[in-house]
Amino acid sequence: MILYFLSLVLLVMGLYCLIAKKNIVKKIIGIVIAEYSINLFLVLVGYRHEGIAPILLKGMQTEELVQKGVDPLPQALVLTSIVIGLGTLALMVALCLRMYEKFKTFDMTKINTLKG
Amino acid sequence: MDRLEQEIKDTSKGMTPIVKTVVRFVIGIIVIFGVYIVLYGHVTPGGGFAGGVILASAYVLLTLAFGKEMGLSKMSNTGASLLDNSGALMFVIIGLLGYTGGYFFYNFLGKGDPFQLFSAGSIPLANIAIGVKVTASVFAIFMALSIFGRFIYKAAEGDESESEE
Amino acid sequence: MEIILLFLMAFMIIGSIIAIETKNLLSSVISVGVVGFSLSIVFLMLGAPDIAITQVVVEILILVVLIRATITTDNTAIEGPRDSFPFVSSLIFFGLFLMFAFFAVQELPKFGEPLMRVSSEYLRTGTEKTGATNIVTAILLDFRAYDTLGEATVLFTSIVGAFVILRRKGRKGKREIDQEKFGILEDEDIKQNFEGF
Amino acid sequence: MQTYYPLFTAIPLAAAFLNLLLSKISMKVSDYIAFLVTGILAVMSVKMLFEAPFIYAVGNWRPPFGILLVSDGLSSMMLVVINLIAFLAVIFSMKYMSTYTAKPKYFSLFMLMIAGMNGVVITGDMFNLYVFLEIASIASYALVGFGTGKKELEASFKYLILGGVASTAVLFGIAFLYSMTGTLNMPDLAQQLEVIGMTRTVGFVVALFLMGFGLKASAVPFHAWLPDAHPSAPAPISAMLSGVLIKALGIYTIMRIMFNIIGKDELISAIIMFLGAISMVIGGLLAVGQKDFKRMLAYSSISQMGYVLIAIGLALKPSAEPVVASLALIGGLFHLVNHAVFKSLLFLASGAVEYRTGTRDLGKLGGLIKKMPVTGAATAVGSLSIAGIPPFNGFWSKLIIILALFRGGYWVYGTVGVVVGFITLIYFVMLQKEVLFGKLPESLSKIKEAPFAMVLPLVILAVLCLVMGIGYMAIEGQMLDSAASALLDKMAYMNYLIGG
Repeated sequence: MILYFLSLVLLVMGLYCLIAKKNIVKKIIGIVIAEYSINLFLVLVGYRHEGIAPILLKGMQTEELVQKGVDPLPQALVLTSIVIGLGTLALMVALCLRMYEKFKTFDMTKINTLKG
Repeated sequence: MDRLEQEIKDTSKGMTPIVKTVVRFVIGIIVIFGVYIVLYGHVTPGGGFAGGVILASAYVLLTLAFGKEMGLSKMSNTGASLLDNSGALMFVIIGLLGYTGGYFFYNFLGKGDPFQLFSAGSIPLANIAIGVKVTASVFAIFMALSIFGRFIYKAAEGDESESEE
Repeated sequence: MEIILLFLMAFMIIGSIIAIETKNLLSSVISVGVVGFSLSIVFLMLGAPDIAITQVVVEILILVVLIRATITTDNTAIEGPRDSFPFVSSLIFFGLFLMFAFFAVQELPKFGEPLMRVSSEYLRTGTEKTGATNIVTAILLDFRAYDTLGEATVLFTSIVGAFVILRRKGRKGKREIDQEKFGILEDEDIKQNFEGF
Repeated sequence: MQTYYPLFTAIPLAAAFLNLLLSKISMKVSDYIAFLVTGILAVMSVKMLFEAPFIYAVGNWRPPFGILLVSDGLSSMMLVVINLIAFLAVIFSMKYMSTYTAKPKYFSLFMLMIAGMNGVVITGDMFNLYVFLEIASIASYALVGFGTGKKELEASFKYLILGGVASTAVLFGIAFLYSMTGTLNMPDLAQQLEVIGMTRTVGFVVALFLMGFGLKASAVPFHAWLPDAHPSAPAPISAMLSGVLIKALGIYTIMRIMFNIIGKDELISAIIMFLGAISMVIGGLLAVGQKDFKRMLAYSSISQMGYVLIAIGLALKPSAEPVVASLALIGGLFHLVNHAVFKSLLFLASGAVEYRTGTRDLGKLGGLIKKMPVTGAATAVGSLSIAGIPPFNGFWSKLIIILALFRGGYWVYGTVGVVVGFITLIYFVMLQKEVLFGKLPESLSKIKEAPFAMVLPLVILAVLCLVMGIGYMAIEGQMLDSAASALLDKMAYMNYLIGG
């Protein structure tokens, strides 16, 4: 339980960084941390005590894998989610660089021209 | 090899000769490892995505060590985007080929024996498609970002900065 | 096992606190790297070698990109007093969130004992049905290949998006637009308007 | 049609990839690809209206193991809305986007966005929904920043930040659900949650989903990004974002999850109704003072989505009479369709005006009805519809929602609905006065009617406004009824697991 909770703490820290920090790069870091937390949570959810990786090795019976293997589905989800995170990050960094070129600063409070 | 030797001695571009020499030896191993990860994704840990990123990071390493001209000489931005598009298209086509079995994304090839390279039907094909796609797109995005990053300071006019695919 | 995991997670939390609070952007980015690499160790311990590999290589890439982004630009810290209202309100909001989360987490299945209603079937018949011995790949590229198509598309989308954002000129110059709108080529204007069909 | 259900995402995806490949050869080809593909999708989606509900197992994997696609009344309705508006927006873009560079990339992103929305609407799998939600969102972030001006970039960044929060919240919700039930399949989830009941964890998940999808739908406490993002995008994209995207990613997902998976609940109903009410009021009040054509429309979107949310909330109330619930739901769905039509009409009209005059500042416009009669007339029809003037469609949907609220005993919310209706009327009269009538500024004396490719979608949408208003019973009764009954019948949805 405490492990689940700690990953939620990590999420909250990421979101805090995302919302409260003024620096654009810090905001990106916030999103990256939030993504770590969700990936961590998913993998934790799929773990089993004394579990083995969900890969059938040579000479291993399927029954052994069923008995001991950790949940493979969250792992597939996490792989997808890592890629999505990478995509978001690429777009964010591109936006961030472009904004730096236009505004000559990373400070969100100075960039603020729109009223919201 | 002559050109590579020259590149290594040329201190105006990229990092120090030590880094360049090490990179020269390591790069082949990284590429082979990446290809292995892509091809054997259905048997061992790894797969198209991880392998693709490894392959792309070989290019990234080359670019960091030798300067962007070296990286671009191996794969131009246009080539990268072509590969990117065709990798993605290939994956959709694999999905559509499933209609030969009656369903979208039906595994239309024979299963084969487990633990072999040519087994698991369309999975290795899909791995290759994704590997190509990821390599190209990660390389393209790295090039675009790093070239653009430099141009913020230089603000010089150059055709690379066009970052049009 | 759980002790080591707890230790690593505490390490990650400390790393992210440093990443969030430090003034220097470069140290901040490197602290994120620390968190990411610890994460991949955690993945390895939790029986997820596939993700561990991916996490390591993606982490390297994220670091390279982020360092590139920050190192070529102005690296000075953004000073100025912290606005107290958003700070306090976000603390309250996140405090409440964590409180609810704490209760919500209690009712989940215990750590180490997942339900695996659907997934045990993957483990049992995955190799037989798809021919792949790596069950994660079997799920990724066969059972849920449609998701993976989406995943590849997300990457594609963000690459195209990044190129779009980074392109040198967003709109055409005023002269080009005027030419098109008010027509130096007055006669062809009508022709052009119907051309799209 | 059943066999080809996945093509709703496969075609636009393949077209998006192919488009960039072929545009290396010729720039012109991307226009035709986009036109053709969205045209085909529009025809396919209309055909879907006449299909009975069915399920499709991707890769022929039995439902809880593979990904399930579900077609029922609601998803057919959403498909029609998405693909028709997208088709018209593409026609509009052909001419409009010539003022921007990189047109092939624009069309690629456009088609990726359509693919994402179609994917969200047709799927029956939680994680698949998340993936396609991300495709649509990421494409829309890039499209908002398409002009790469200062304002566009800033709006896009804000949108991305809040969108990132939304995605994280949604994915955490999905992870919690998976941990609780061990499945991702939506009908299966519905069955499992029926057994578990409303525990604290389910409540937490609902909170996460309301936050995540509420951000996408831009309900009021989460609305900060919309008034920046929607006006900054190119006009056809504004039309897509306001007209379709917030509905497909926000409202549709809320409806699907709350009705078909979580089930009716008093508290959720109260929360959604409250969110709807404050969205209505705050969006309406903020719209009144706006000086920017598109910004006013964006605030009005928040306000109009409030109507839909409040109707959904009422229908979610377990103790509401079935008649009231279905009346509210039909009203809400009707308003959703109507809003898609008239808001995209208005945004496209604002694009046509901007294309000719070069400004969106209401102070600098005026008297355009003489110079641009067709655009002007279409704008007038659109604003009369949204303000709820009788023969047009907006009147009927608002009337149904308000009637349902009064019949359900919600006098306060009903009155709020009427008052906000008047506020809407006020600011759209103001808009008409500033743009269409009044004195024509000197600087605009030389402008002429917008090009044909821009006028045609406007005319089609304006005609739709009128037709849907007059022929509500004939045209839409069937579509809305089946959509509403798909939502209200949770049992039927759960039975999709076994192929019913």
